Amino acid sequence: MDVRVQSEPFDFGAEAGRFAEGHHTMGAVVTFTGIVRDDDGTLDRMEIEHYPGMTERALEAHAREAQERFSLGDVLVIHRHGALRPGEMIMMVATAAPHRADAFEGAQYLMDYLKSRAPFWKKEYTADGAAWVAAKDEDEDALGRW
Amino acid sequence: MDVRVQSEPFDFGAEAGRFAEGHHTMGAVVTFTGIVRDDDGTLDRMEIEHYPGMTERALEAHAREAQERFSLGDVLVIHRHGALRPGEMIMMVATAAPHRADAFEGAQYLMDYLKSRAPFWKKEYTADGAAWVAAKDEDEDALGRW
Amino acid sequence: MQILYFAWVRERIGEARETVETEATTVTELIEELRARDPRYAAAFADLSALRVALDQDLSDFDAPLDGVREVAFFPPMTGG
Amino acid sequence: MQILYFAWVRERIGEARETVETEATTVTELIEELRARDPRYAAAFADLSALRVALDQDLSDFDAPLDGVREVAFFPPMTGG
Repeated sequence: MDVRVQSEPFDFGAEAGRFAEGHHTMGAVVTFTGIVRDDDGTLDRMEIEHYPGMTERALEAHAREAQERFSLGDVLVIHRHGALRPGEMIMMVATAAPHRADAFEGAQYLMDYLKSRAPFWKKEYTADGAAWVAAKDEDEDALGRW
Repeated sequence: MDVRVQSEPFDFGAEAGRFAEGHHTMGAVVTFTGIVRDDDGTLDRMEIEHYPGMTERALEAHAREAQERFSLGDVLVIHRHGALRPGEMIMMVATAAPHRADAFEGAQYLMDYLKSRAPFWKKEYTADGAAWVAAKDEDEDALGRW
Repeated sequence: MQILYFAWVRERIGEARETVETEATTVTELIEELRARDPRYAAAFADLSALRVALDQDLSDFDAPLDGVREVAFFPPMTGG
Repeated sequence: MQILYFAWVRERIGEARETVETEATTVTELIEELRARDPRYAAAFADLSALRVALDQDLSDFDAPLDGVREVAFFPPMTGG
């Protein structure tokens, strides 16, 4: 299990490749990557605030829960904070499991918890000014599945 | 959309990294990788037979269906045939979508169809001999979701 | 008409493909013809629930007509991924 | 007791953290004390349904006791991922 909270960019391809290497009893690896969207080309940057200490604890707790619940052989979580430009990768999770259903569900569970229960807050800066991103009801609702 | 059927190994990290690069309207990328398992250390190799022509058509049809159904911005499918050793990567899919639910579901849909509807057959070679891998009821059942 | 066999169907029949002249109008009729030909075919087609068929590279049913079909393939349930 | 503020709660109050001496026994009582102190706090705590609280870095309820708690954090619903 590997959980990292950092302001620096990470190399998704290298992380994913390393995570998927060397498994002999895990038949399935799933990765998820979140990217800063800029649908209408007006976003200058996103700034992600976090709660140092609690963030790491929350991510580690969620990763441990996912690992036990879905019998994951390995889990990786990387989440950035600070300023990110459109197209930059915000975060990634990766899960390894013997079979695909657990690998997929483990990654989805991690994402659903991370969206609504890990202490990060996003602020978007456009030419029109800055605004905090509001939490979505659908993200809160997604937790009902688990 | 990119669909490849090949006997050569592929570089999962490089493919995943390239696939996730340069998106400005897709906020979510999901990858799945299938790996040759060898739970008890007795597997020498797996040989994957396929139906040249039909395999490519089936994978392309499934990729197109997934793309439309889940509004995917991009889809990648790579599937190997021939001899593979334990720990080697058999195949990968990758999906890009504006939001995570579609990226996850698109990848799961592709995997469920690929497991039971793409013309591949696996034979396992152990010290005890060779045996065709039987299709699993749960893989057929998984299609009921869609 | 080209007939293709894959996986253990291919192994039981002993060939990957062959060309046959047939008057069969459906897949089921074609299977009856093949079964009558040789015990290898009878063994391969003993349990149709364990078989799948593709007509011109599209998955099909056993009662599908062979009208205009150039390539028939028989194989066990697929195990990709 | 350390109190931390994040995101727009931090912006409304104008500080990221402060140390307070309080007799409050629950989070709700602490909020009442803060609200009475200054309009900035009243603005930040105007709508509790838009707020979340963590006690010693664990998400908690507003009626949770403050017994032994060293760090209280107030923030809007989280938007990670």
